[in-house]
Amino acid sequence: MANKDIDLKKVKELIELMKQNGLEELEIRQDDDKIYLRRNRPQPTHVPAVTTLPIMNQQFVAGDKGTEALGHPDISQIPAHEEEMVEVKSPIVGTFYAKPSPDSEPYVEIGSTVGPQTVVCIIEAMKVMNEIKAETSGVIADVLVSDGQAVEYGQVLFKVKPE
Amino acid sequence: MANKDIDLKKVKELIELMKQNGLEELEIRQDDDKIYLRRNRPQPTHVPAVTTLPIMNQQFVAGDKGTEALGHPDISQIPAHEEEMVEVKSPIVGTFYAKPSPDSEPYVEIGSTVGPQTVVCIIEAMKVMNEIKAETSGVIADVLVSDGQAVEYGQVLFKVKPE
Amino acid sequence: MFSKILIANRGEIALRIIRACRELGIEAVVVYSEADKNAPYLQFADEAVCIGPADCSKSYLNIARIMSAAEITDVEAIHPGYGFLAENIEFAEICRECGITFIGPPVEAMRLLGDKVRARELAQQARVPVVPGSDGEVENDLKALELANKMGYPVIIKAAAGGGGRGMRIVHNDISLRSAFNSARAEAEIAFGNGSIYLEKYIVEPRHVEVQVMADNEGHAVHFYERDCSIQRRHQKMIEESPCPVLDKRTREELCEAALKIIKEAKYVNAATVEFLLDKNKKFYFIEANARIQVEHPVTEMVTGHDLIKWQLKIASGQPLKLSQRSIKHTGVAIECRINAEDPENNFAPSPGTITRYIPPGGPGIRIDTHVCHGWMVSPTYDSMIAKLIVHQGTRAEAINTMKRALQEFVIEPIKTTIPACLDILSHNLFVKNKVDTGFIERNF
Amino acid sequence: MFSKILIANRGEIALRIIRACRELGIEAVVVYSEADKNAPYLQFADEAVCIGPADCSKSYLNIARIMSAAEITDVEAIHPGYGFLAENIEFAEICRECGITFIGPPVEAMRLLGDKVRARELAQQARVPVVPGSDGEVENDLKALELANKMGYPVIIKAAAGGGGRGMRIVHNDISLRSAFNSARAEAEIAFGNGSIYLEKYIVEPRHVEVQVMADNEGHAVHFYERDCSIQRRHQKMIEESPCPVLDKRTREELCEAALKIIKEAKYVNAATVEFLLDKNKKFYFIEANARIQVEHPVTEMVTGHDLIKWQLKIASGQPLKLSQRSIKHTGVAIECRINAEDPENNFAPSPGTITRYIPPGGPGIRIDTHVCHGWMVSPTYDSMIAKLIVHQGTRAEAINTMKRALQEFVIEPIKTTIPACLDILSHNLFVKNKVDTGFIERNF
Repeated sequence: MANKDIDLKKVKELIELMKQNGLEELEIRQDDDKIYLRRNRPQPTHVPAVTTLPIMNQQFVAGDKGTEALGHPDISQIPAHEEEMVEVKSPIVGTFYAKPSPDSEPYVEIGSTVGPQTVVCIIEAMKVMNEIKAETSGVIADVLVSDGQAVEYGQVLFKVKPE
Repeated sequence: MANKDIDLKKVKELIELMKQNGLEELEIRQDDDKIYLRRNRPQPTHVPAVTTLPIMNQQFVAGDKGTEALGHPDISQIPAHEEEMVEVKSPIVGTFYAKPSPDSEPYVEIGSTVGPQTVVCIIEAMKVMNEIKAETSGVIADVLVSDGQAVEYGQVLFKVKPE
Repeated sequence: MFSKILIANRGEIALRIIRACRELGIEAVVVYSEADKNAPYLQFADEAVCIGPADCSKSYLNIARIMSAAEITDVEAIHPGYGFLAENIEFAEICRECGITFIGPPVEAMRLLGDKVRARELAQQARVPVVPGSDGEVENDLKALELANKMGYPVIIKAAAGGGGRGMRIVHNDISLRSAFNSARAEAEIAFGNGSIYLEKYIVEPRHVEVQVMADNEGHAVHFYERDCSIQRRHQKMIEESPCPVLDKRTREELCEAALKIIKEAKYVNAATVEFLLDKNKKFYFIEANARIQVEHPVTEMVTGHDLIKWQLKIASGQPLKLSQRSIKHTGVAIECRINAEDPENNFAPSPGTITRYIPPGGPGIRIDTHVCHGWMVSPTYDSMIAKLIVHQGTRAEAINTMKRALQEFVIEPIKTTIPACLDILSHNLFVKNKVDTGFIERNF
Repeated sequence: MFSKILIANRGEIALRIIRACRELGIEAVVVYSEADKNAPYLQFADEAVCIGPADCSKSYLNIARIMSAAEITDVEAIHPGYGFLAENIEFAEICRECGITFIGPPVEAMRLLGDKVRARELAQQARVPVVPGSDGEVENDLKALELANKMGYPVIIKAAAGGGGRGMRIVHNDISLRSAFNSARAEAEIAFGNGSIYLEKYIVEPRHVEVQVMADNEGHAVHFYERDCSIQRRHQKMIEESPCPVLDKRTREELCEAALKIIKEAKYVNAATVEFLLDKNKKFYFIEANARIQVEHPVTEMVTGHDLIKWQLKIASGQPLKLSQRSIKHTGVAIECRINAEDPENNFAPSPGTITRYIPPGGPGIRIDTHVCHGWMVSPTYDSMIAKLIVHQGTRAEAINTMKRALQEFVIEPIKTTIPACLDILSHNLFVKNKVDTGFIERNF
């Protein structure tokens, strides 16, 4: 059993690891193969007292997630509960158009197959029509905005199921 | 399994480690190979910008420990790191006197044996001399205040090592 | 000026007094109970002394413990704040016996104003109108009729031994007076074994208006104008403002002058508030005088620019009130909302707990007096008031707008507070139009 | 009045403008970058639009994105705050082309005051004193001598192509002027390949005094008195106050009148600040005019009781400035401390990070303008200013005492802030005695 004795040096290393990573809890079980990490405490989300934010679905998190906000939008970011989806976000503020002209067919619909260069919509900003490309390959799984809708920077336009 | 008995030296080392690193919990199970560490959130203690609190050694904890403050003082409360000591606290605000009169011997000194009814000191409040009893049995291990010193409610006067 | 005083109170008023001390260079000792031991405001005092457990009778209301704390810290004076021992005559007497200045009125004036009957007599001596009444038992219905006609209807019939509304009648004419008098007497005899009945003029939908006064040891007294505290729920003030928005200049002068007369008649020293009812014809009636600083004093500070707590300290230390009445101006409008840890959705039940999200409003025109912050545990042991939000603006309409935006900004979570209730009141048509009286909350919410 | 505007800024000034909008009943749209997406102040706006990533050039400085946001939210006007696009002529022009009101001056006035040489000429046309100088190259040492004697010593010799102090000499008499002129020319020739030299009067230990002005579309302009901003570290203002404590009534009137002359000469509309140097003999010299609202505007709001942001909105919407100069009074003394996330112990290095303990000061005389709160992450991307603490009291001594106690109460942890530095300044003998100039920080800290 000597080899199973807990090693103080290892504990110290783990503490360093926690400090460096702002962990609040760390559990390691060798036999169960369990690793349990715990970072910041759960933070209450803010329900605005009075105002509504019609354009955006904004959520205030009081915690120290600000750092995360500093990163550029990552089109390949995958939410935990929708592991397979890639989001196509608006790279600018403007008005979303699904079709090249009022009488045309939409660029894409649910089920359309897209490649990185496929134009998926137009965002009009300052009277300029900007063609937005999918920048990923797959099948359109969801369209989250409607024709003529105002969109903000980083707003998710489509969800794409990768090939 | 005798060789698996907990080694006090190791425990002390672990306690030191916890103190140095601000750990709040630390669990080690050898058979399960479990290591459980818990740091408290970085809670800076408030160093007053200007004021000094000469009477009390007060520490502000920003967290939600307020509830704890509601409890009545428990004379038998045992701090984790001094398992064997019982604290004798001042039940009133006033001036501490170790002796019945300036020329007398102190009621108790380090090493004195006390019983629940043993008078350990006098606290003067509103010109009234209040005899304070040990309310526990044991040997005086520490005297934390000096003759003539002002004491507040709940301030620890003596530490008693129970019989 | 004092070099060191003790503050025998807790929470926002303790902090308010600490602030005044710091700015005047006075050392402040604050006492606290074990329930308040983690309070951040204790850090701002020069010394803090634990005097007992959470239970008020063993801490903030315990005279012996407070005097002991004063003794060991060697202070020259004690400020009692409001509530707790602020109007306790025994406490003021013990302070005097111990040679410690009680920052408040002399014991004699306290005794006089603390007794409602004597205070009423005092007002009458000073020729200040009081609510007309029988000043004692009315023997029979004929005497009652005579008196009612003298005072004018409506009148209220009360049982001398009464309470809880029993034996009480509001009557509007001679016919109902006779029957009401006799039935009230019968009811009182059954209920209390005492049929004594007295009569008072019934003030219809009155406003509660009070005058802030200050007097020094040399008999010089000034007023700092009035506050309107008509927004009350079960006799608890919720929103106060200054000036009273329905007073014309002349009535204001008469009212403030009346308050000064009472204060001078009582040989009062230090801060006091003289309370009146104001009827619909702008006639005012003295009801009582409060021999202390009041919760709502900041609204007066905002409109006059005077720091009332500093004046209390200066006067108590023997300084004269170097202020002429003419030099005291009031500018603009101030409104105060009391933020209580109470649930307006649940009949204002107390809502104690730990505050885990706290964002106070800021910007122009805002003052906040509070002892709470993120992480503060609102204890069920003490008063539910956790903050006072005060705004000052040029006009009443602007003050209402500023207060609304400030209340909307104010985040105190997860406990329930009176913030939404205050917002409802401020948005109410009758409040905005200034058509309120002490029954406003009861009738409209 | 506008019904809906867009705020093209972030942080405390965005919140300040939101507050004014709420109180005036204007819908406020605020734009934000991804770095600010969790900012609580966004909740107080009626709408919030993400316009880009943290990088300013892709968000707060990106005209196209801001105009797109204005377009999709259909606003009538844009308030640029201070910094970012507030003095960007191209932005103001694009607003005009798009038919959106730029809440600020007309493009022409902006262009005029934005050019230091033209602004100096303008002041001279308006007969406002400017720092005397050669107004161009001085040919040789003889001409320099002549000019120096005309202006009076000391004078400063500067290289036209210079920078970083090279080719710069301060001289006090004729003898040193000649040698300094020639050595400076030689140095400039070597350093910059250009030996052009010009001369300016050297203002010894000047105070920085600025006048707040406001003008409407009909040419009516008023001032709101002056601010003294002499407490600067490396040309960054740290503490501002109003009134300037060394000005007598007559000089104040002349100074404020001078500021109005410049503003009228420039056909300026909306809020501006006219900056002067004040020498030891209380002579003032125009240096520049800022065509926007300034960080330190609250000190003026406190002493005058006017809401400058509301005036900006009213004027931009076409309302006349219904204010006579006589009606604008200043009362008491206001001081502002800028609280920056900087470490005074470490040469004021930026100190970004998440605030885990935040307790703002409160009570009488305190105003706080801040967008931060418990849990706020101070981003290294933006300006380090996280709060403005403003006090207002009857006298300068009282204002200093109130500011000190407020700074002592202010808890912002664990990041480093300029709070201790401000306390040191406020406690400094020379500051208290009012013997400061723009070199005060450099010499004493």
